[in-house]
Amino acid sequence: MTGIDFDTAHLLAGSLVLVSFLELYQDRLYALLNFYALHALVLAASVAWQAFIQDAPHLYVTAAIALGFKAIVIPVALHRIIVRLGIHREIEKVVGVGTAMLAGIGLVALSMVVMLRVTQEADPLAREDLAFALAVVLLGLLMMVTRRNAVSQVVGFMSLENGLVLAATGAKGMPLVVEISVAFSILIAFIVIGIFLFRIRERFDTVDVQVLDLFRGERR
Amino acid sequence: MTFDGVTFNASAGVLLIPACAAALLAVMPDYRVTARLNVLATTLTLICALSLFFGRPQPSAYLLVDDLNGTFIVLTTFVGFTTSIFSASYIGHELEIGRLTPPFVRFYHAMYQVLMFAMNLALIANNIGLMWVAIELATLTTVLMVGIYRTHEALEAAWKYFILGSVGIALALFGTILVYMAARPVIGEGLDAMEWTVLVSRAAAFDPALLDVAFVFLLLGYGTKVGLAPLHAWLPDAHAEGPTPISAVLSGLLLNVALYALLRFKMLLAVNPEALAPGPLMVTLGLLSAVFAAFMLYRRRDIKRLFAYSSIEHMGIITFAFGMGGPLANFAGLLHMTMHSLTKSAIFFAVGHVAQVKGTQRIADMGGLIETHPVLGWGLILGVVAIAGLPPLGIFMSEFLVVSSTFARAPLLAIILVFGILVALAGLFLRLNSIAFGEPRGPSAKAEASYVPMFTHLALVLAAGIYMPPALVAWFQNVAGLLG
Amino acid sequence: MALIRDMAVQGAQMLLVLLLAPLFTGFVRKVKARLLRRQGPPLIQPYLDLMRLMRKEVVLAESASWLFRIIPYLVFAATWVAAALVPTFRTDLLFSWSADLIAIIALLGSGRFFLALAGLDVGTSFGGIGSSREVMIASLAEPAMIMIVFTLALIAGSTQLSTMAEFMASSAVGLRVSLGLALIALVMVAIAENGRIPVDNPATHLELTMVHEAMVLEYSGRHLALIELSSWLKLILYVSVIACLFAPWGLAPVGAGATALAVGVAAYIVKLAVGGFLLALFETSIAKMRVFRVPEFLGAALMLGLLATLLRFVSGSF
Amino acid sequence: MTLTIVLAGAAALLTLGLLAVIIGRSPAATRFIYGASMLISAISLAAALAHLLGAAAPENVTLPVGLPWLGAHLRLDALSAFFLVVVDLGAMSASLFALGYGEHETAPQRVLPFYPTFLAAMTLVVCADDAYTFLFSWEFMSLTSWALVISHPRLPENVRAGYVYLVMASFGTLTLLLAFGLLAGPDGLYTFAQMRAAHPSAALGALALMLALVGAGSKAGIVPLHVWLPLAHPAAPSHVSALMSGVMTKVAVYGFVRIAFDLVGAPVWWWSMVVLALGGITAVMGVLYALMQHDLKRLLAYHTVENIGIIFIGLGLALAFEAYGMVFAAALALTAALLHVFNHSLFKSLLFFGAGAVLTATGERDMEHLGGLIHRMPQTAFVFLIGCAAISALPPLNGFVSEWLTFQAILLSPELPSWGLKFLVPAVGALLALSAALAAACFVKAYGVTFLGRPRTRAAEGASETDAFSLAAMFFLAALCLVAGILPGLFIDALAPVSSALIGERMPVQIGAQWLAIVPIAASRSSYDGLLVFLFMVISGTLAAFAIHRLASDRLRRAPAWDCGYPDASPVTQYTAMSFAEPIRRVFGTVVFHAREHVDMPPPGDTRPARLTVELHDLIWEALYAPLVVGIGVAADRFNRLQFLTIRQFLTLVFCTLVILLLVLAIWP
Repeated sequence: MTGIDFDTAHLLAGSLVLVSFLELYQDRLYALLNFYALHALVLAASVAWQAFIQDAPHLYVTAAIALGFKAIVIPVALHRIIVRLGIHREIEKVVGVGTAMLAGIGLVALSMVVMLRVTQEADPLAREDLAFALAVVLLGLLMMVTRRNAVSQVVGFMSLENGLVLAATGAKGMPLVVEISVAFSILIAFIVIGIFLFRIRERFDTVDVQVLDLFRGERR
Repeated sequence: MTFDGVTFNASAGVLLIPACAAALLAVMPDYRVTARLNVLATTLTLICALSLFFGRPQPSAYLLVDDLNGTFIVLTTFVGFTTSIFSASYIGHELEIGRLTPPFVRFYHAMYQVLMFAMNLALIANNIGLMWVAIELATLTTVLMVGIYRTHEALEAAWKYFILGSVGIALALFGTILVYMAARPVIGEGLDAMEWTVLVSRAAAFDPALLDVAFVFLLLGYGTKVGLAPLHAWLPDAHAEGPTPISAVLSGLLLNVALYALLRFKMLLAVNPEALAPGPLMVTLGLLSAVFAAFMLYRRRDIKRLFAYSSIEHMGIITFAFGMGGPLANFAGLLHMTMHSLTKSAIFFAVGHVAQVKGTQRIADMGGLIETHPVLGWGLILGVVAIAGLPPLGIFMSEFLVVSSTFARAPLLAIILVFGILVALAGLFLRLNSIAFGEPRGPSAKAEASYVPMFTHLALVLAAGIYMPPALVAWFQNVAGLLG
Repeated sequence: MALIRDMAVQGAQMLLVLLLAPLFTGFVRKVKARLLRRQGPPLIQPYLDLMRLMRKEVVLAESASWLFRIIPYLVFAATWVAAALVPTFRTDLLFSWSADLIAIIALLGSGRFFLALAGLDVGTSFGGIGSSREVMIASLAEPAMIMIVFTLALIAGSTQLSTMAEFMASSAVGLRVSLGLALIALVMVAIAENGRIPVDNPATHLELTMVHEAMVLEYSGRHLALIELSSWLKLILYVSVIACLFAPWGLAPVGAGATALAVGVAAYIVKLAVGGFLLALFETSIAKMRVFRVPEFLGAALMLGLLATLLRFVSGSF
Repeated sequence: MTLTIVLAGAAALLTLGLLAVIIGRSPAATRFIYGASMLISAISLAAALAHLLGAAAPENVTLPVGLPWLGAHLRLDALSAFFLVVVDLGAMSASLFALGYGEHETAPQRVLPFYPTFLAAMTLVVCADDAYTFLFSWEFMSLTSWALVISHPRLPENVRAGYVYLVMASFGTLTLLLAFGLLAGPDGLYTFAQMRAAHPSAALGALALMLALVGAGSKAGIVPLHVWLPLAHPAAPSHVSALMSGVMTKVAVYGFVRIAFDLVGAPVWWWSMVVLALGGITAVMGVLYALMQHDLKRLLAYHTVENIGIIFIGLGLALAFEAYGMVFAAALALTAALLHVFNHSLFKSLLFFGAGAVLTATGERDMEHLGGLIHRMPQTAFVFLIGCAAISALPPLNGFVSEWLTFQAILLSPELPSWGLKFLVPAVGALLALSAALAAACFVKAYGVTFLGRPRTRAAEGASETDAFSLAAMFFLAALCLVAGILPGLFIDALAPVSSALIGERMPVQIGAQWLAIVPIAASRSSYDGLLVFLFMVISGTLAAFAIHRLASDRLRRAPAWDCGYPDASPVTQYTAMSFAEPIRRVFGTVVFHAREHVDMPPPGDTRPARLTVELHDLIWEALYAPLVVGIGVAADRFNRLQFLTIRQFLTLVFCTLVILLLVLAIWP
């Protein structure tokens, strides 16, 4: 594991966390989608680089799926959904940007402490990847928690899945089964979300989760 | 029929039959035929599962049948079989009153078989990744089934179930990856670093700190699927809004499958002496859910949501039992899992009939069930008596073992648990009074569905409460030893 | 030979008590009249009353049941058996071991129980007033009596009345605070149980005050005679209990000859006279209490009894 | 051998219950079920009596059911044989009574299946020899009696009574479960033999005893935990309330005696103080509550609480004496308590049967609507009178014997060295005496207002005598009360094996001592001969009657009762249950029940009637249970808000849990 390989992998994983932060910052839907595409792009690059370092050909497949699906197809589809739903101008943040950022930093610090302290023996690259992956997962969760709009929640969830893909690739030699399953989940997630969004749209002519909440069971 | 030939088919059969049945059902138009086919498929799966009892196949790279999942496979297929009989008449009635259109019924039956496939796969998967995929598939099918009625609440419940389920599953995947990370330096890369048989044999050498972190993620991930307290939000609404057979399968089986996954990982950690995570974590979450759900029973207005919270409470008690550990408590936990799934599905069968007979699920609009429908009324009472943990039925034995073995070691915990059980019993019977007794309220149509599944379950639980077959006891005790 | 003599003594005791009861009441009425500077009815007036009542016809209320007609015999039997077991002139009577002091109190209790039922049987409000007040008084008097019995039993080491009397007669008893308390409590309970002045006026039929009379308002003729006789018997029983416990001098021992028995009877009659005089004196010197002051009166008796028992429990010397 | 008969009987009863589910609706079912249960309990009674009187060695049986690796251990020793006699005697008489009473049952199919199972459950509780079988049959007994209490679910108060009963019963069972958990230890030595061998430490034994006192006490009806009893017992059909009051509370006493005297080992002196104090308070509070009632069956149920208090006083004394090694006194106190168990099961069942007969004859339970029943139901009135006399502890009958023995035990207690007991025992003695006197008052009221006087309503007027079976059951029990009162020596000697088994010592042999008199400790101290007292009363009574018959005139005339000259005194002028208890309420009620009376007197000239309203508070319910219910309600409301959160808030919950756990992992060493 020469220095350069480690540094690049380190750089890519770090930039993935940085993009997650940027996503957290956005409050416009369009900008959010663009940053999500960037997020998927960086992920694809990182996976590809991992494939190159570990010379594990199957990782290239994952990188391709990540690039093709997540970076291109899903943002475009979501883009079209937003246009049809006509919600592109809405601003919907629950928590102020400042607090979200502070929370994000806290989470990253927490994941660093937890992961690095725990994985002493494992090789440095895997440790780094896991730490960054946990950070991305926590940031994804934070994004889901601080958003009202169903689409942004889904984007938060997908960036969380990206963190998982990063973790999976970081674990050297994890059999192909994992890659398929991760991809498998993206596919299902996307289809289901699509169906949901349309049906939700049909039913309540808005996709704001808060309106949805009014119809919780037993409320009336 | 050579043994090895048959047995290999049996474990494969348990998977193949539901898979191809699902495919077949997706295309069959007529409701009459699909309902019968559904029952036929579950019967065949049950037969395969029973044949597993007699000859266990060698664990392969992807499939494994041992003491722990042997019994749960049979339980899952049996409850699946009885629920399919119940759902045949239930869905038929839903079709008549127009709550479901034929295409949706076709979708329902297909999804039902996919769910069976997913659960069976999760139970006998030898590879932790494969198990994760199976549970993820089971969650997605139930999400679609919950949303099948397309009412506002159903969609909201499905959407909530999807979001929380996916977050839970994501955490579980992260936990699985961490377990793989811990296994890799000891076992090396590739498939066998994710196989239960190999993992359990070599777990003593894993890094305990990493295993603890992994268990935290696994507990939160699969704990969401089990419905433990802070992560339970999806369960009541999913039960209340989905069709009743699905609530029965959800409460009876899916919670067990998720808890089974947790047990597998707890067995893993039990082998590693330094790993301490499972005990205190599971005890706190278990107690929290038992007491929290007990209090939630009082203000419930919807009958299915009431029994959903009762499921959360029982899952809390079971997790508490496994958290305490020791042969007695583990045996009690395993027994409680089996008894709870049988009783809760029987209760949901009864609730299904009640909802159809009274035309509503609001407890305020029903009353005097004993007078209008004596058999159904007494069936529901017997179910509630069983779920409250009163004697002749099986759950009393498990609660007896858990409370008495815990009180000697940790008196305060036992007192909190007893408080939870008592508050839950009071809440359950308070609601039962307004449903079963008093002046008959609300419409009372004639219930034409069969009561056979309900009473078979209650008869089994009654039998287990009095006499347990030695083979079953031996398995449970053996597994209780393994669980540490 | 000794058995026949004991049987004779027991029979004599029962007859003596029966005969002296009306005389004692006549004597008390005579002394009270004298103290009020009145002539008063002759001493044998109660005997005359009994004769008169025996001859008169019985007027039964329409709503009276068979129980109403049986109760006079039950009350008389209970009281007579109780009176027969209290040693008057000789201790250790033949059947004294068959019932101790607690049993005697319980016999009186059953007498009161049936009398209260008789009050309720006719279904008029007078019977109700009498029974409910009698029962309230009894609910405080009986525990006080039991406490007194505890004190005496703890001092004498037995609840048998004759053993207690012998112990009291012996020098071993000494002056004890608990005995004093027990005596005062016993006097208060005796007054309450027999319906004497401060608790209930035996001579009046005024609705607001009568307790014992209200219960027997409906009785007439031979039934009333029996009821009156049993209440007189009860009075003499209480006086002889106080006498045999707190003034045991002159009680003839077990195998005593005729002279000792005669001395015993004489002593008993003197004690009765003194007791009757003190009772009359006390009754003329005090006015009747309002009915709802009686619980405090009896509460005091109960507390005294409890204090005496407590002192006995705490240490042997009290 | 006898244990196999008893278990066969229990099995037969269970199958009878199942059979009743099928044939419940057919008319002949009632006669068949009750007849069969009577027969089975008679056989089982004979077996138990043979075992008790023969002082046979304990018999053990292990059945393969119950805990898989343990099996169900069942054992018949002296103690369980005695309580089995009480159970089967009560069951036999209740079934005999039900043969007649059952005919009036509107919904037999809801009572018949549970009645035999209830009897079987009680038999099993008494024979159980390991914690699981004991608690299994204990809670099964509560479950079947709960089903009987709600056999008429249309009435909301029955459903509420059933609910309160089941929750309290489960509380009791869980407390007992904790007690057994303590005795069994972490590795689960659940059989009683193992528990006896374990010899728990003093502190452990104390905690186990207190838990057993709370658990068994709540089922028996010890005061703070008695609230369910006066609700549940009246709601059940009369023969079942007789069983619940007369027999089930005794099974609860058996539970306590088994744990306190057998399993926990050598008692410590201060344990008895708790039992004595609770017993005394229960005795007085029970009878005071009973005095305030005007519903006949509630009055009898509250009165059960008083008698349970007396039994626990006896048990407390026995514990105190055993703690100081005064074995003879302990044997006396225990025998007194057990004799009172037997006596109470007799006369309480008799009284409940009487109340049942009145209920079927008039359809009324409220005493204010009864009266004058002695004319219309003479035999029931006679036998109810014997019951009232027995329960008020009047000499020739059995109530007096057990109370007299308890007093003798109290008189032995000055030798107890501990100061606490020196002050507590006299106070408890005073409470016992007070409760005995108040019991007499209570039953004068019950009998007088119900049977005597003039009928207050048309229903009371229209009453007619009850059927032969009920009368047979009542007369059988009344005869037993008289025999137990007259020949107590027989019954005390029958109890000897029980006290020698539990305490190692027995009361002196009664029969030969002094011509049928009973001698608690020594002839010199005190003795009581029921037979002689009874004979004396009979002789003096007949003597008086003979003299009167000979000397006095026998003329008799009927005339209207004297009511101050008012022409037609309507029945309303009679004393009612509330007015009869007014003096005692004025004495005790203001303190114990915050009793207040509000008189609304119309102004002169206004013709409307004056109204007197009496306001009674059940302080125990208001101080202990109402706040608990409100507390749970508030907690439920607060928790309920968690149901209506948005998805985002639920996600925050999951998120916070994850973060907290990660923090714990980060900080944890």
